[in-house]
Amino acid sequence: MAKIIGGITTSHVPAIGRAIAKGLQQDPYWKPFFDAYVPVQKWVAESKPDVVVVIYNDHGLNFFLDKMPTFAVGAAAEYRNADEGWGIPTMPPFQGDAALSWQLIESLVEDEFDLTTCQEMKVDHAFTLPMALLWPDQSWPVRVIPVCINTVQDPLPTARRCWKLGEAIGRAVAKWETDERVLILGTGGLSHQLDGERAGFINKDFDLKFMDSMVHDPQWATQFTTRELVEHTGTQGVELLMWLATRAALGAKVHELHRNYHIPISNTASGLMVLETGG
Amino acid sequence: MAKIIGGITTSHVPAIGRAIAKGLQQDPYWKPFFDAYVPVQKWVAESKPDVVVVIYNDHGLNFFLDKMPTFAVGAAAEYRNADEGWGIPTMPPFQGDAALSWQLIESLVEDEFDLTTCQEMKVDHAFTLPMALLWPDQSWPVRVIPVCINTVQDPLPTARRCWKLGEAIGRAVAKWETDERVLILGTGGLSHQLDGERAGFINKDFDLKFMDSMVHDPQWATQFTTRELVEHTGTQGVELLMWLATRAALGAKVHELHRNYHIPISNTASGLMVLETGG
Amino acid sequence: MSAHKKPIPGTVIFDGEQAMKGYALNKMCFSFNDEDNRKAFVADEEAYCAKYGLNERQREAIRSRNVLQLIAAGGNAYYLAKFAGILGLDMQDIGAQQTGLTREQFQAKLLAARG
Amino acid sequence: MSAHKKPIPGTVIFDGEQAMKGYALNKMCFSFNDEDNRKAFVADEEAYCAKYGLNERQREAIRSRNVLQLIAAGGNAYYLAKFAGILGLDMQDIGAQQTGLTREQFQAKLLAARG
Ligand SMILES: [Fe+3]
Ligand SMILES: [Fe+3]
Repeated sequence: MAKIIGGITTSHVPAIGRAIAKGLQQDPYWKPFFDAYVPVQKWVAESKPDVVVVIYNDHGLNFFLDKMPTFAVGAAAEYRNADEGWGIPTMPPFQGDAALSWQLIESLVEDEFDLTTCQEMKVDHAFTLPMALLWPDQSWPVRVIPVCINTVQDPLPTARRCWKLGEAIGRAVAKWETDERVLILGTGGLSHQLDGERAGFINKDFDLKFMDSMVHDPQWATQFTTRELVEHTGTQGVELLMWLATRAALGAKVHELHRNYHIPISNTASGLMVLETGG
Repeated sequence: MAKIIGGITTSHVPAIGRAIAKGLQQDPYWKPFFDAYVPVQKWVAESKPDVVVVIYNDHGLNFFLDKMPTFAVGAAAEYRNADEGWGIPTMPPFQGDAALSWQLIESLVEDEFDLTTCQEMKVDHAFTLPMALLWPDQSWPVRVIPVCINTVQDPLPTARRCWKLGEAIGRAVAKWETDERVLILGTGGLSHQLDGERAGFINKDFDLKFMDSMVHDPQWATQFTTRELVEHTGTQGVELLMWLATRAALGAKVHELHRNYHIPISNTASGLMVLETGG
Repeated sequence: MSAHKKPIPGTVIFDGEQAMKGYALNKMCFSFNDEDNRKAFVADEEAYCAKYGLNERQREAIRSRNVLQLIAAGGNAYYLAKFAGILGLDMQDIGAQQTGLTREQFQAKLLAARG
Repeated sequence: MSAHKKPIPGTVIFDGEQAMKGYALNKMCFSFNDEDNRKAFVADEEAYCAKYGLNERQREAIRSRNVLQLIAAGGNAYYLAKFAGILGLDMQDIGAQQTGLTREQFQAKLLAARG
C-alpha cells in the first residue's frame, strides 16, 4: 500500500520565481526566505518521496472563466509550465503518473467529489515554484499529480469542503496498490491581498494562529466561510484552503518538523511548514 | 419565491434533429414518436414556465478530455448550438439568465457540489432537440440554465450523487427571490448502446421498471453503480442519470401527466415523461 | 482500474485506461466539429492523422473505417460519431458494422426489442 | 448574490456579478499569456481592446492603467496581473497605485505588518 509520508505547505508568490531566475538567494531581502527551505530540502532528500500530490490554485494559466472548475485533477503523462505573461523563465516539465491519477480520480468521484479531470494541463507558478523550492536543481526526482482548487472566482469551495477533499485524498492514496511514498504539497498563502484599496493587507495574528492550528486543532479554519477568510487574510490569503486540504490528507496526528513565517515576500506573509504523518 | 412546476424527461438522439430538419413528423417511422409530444407541448404552453433548467449531457461539443467536468453549470447570457460534425442544422440561440445561474451556482457550491462554471458554453443536440420537441417553432419563450452531467468518461458520477444534485437544484430554485415558474428538463436515454459488439442493446423490462420508479419509488435506480446501469441499459442508456437528477429536483411527490415509450428511434428506446410537482 | 470490475460482454467502458490510450484519436475526432477540419482530413487523411499524433494502430483503424478497431485503439463513441459523420454513416450503419449484420438485419434486431 | 453579504472595506469579491461584468476584459487579459498577443496589444491597444469587445469603461480603465478602475470594471486580480506584466509593473507598484502611496511607502506598510 502507498504511504503518505507527510505534507509540506508553502507560499508560492511569483516574485520567488524572479528571485530564483536572478540568483538572489543570498540577497539580504531574500536570504531569510530561501534559508528556511534548506532543512526542508534535506528532509525531502532523505525521505525520498516517489510521488507528490500538489494541491495548488491556478492563477489564469490553464483555466479561464469559460470553464472554471472547483476541483480539477491532472491525469496526464507530463505537465508543462508556460509563459504566464510576466517574463519569469519557465521550468522543466514534470513527469506525471496517469495511472495513479486515475486511481485517485476513481476514488474521489466514488466519494462524491465532482472533479474536472485534465488529460492536458499547464501548471503555473503555484505549482512550479514550490517544486523548485524543494528541488532547487529542478531535476525533479518524483512523479506528480496536480490537484487544483478554484480561488479565482466566487463561490470558492468552502473550507469545510476543502478539508473533506483532503481527507478523501488521504483515503484514496492509502488504497493505491503500490509501495509509493507520497508527499502532499500544498501551496499558497499566507495572508495577502493584491487588489483594491486594501492591497497590502497582512494579518500576522491570524496566520500564526492558523499555523498552530495545522498541528494542534487542524479543523479550526473550517469554522470560517470563505468570505470570512478573505476578511481575515486578504483576497489571496484565502489560498490557505490548499494548506487545509493538505493537512486533512495527513490524518489525525502529525509531527511538526519545521516552520517558517516571514513578512514580507512581495506583498505576502510567507509561510512554510513540514508536517510528518503519524507524529 | 420561484416554483418548480414540474419536470419533463425525454430522449434526445441526433436522428430526431435530422427528422425535424426533413419534416418527417408524419412519416410512419416517426409519427408514433412525434405524436407523443403534442400533449406535452400543450401542457407546456398552458403552464407557461419562465425558466427551464436543462439537465443534459454534452457529447463532445463543448467539453473535451483536457477539461472534463463531472457537473458543469452555465452562467451565460446566451447559449449557442453549433456544428457537431454530422450536418444537422443548428438551432436559434437560447437566452440565458446569468443572474439566476449564479444564484443556482452559489447554492450548489455551498451545498458541496464541486461545479465547473461556464460563462461561455455551446449546447449540443442533447440540449437543443428536447427544447425543439417542446417548442417546435423554435422561438423559445423561456430563459434557460444548462446543467451538464458527464457521461463521456468514466468515472461517471454515481446515480446517488446525481440524485443528490437534483435535490440540491430543487432546494436552490426554491430559494430564488423571484416569481419564476421553473421547468426541469432532463434529457437522455432510455436504454441504448452505440458502441461495441453489443451495439443495438435495448432493455425494455428495465426501462419500464425505471419509468415506473420515477413516479412510485424515485430512488430505486440509485441502488445501481454506473457500471451496473451500463450493464442493464447500455453504454448510452446510462443517460438515465439525467432523468434521476430531474426527478430528484421535483420533491417527494409527483403527479404523472404523460408517458410514452417507443422502440426504436435510431438505436434507442425512446422515453418521455411529464411529471407535475406535488401530485 | 477496470481490472477490478466485472466486464460487460461486447462492451468497452471508456475509463481512464481507454482515455489515455485514445487521447490523440479522440482529440482528432473532436476537431471534426469544425467543417474546415473535416475538409482538411478529407483532403489528406494521412497528414491530418500525423498532425494529431495518432499511433499506427489508430491510423490503421481510421484507414479501415473499422469501428471495433477504433474502440480498441481508445476511441470514444461520442467523438468517433464525428468521424462517422464525415463518412456519411448513421448509427444503424455503425451498429451493423460492429455486430456483423447487414443494416436491415440490425434494424430488425432493434425492432425485435419491442418484445 | 453579494448583496446579502457583509462588504469588506477596500475589497471587491470577484463573484458572479463581477465575473459577468468583467468577462471581456478578463478574457483579453487571459490572452496575454501568449507573447504574440502581448505584442499585438502593444502594437495597437485600441484595436486589441475592440477585438475583445471591451466596453468604454473598460477601455478607459485600460488606457489610464488604473487598477482600481479596472477592478470596478470587472477585472480580476489574477488576469489583471498579466496586463501589469506588459506594463512592467510588479506587485508593489500595483499596491502603491491602489493605496495612493509611493512605492517606498507601500513597502514600508508591508514591513510594518511584522509588528
Ligand atoms: Fe497565489
Ligand atoms: Fe445521448
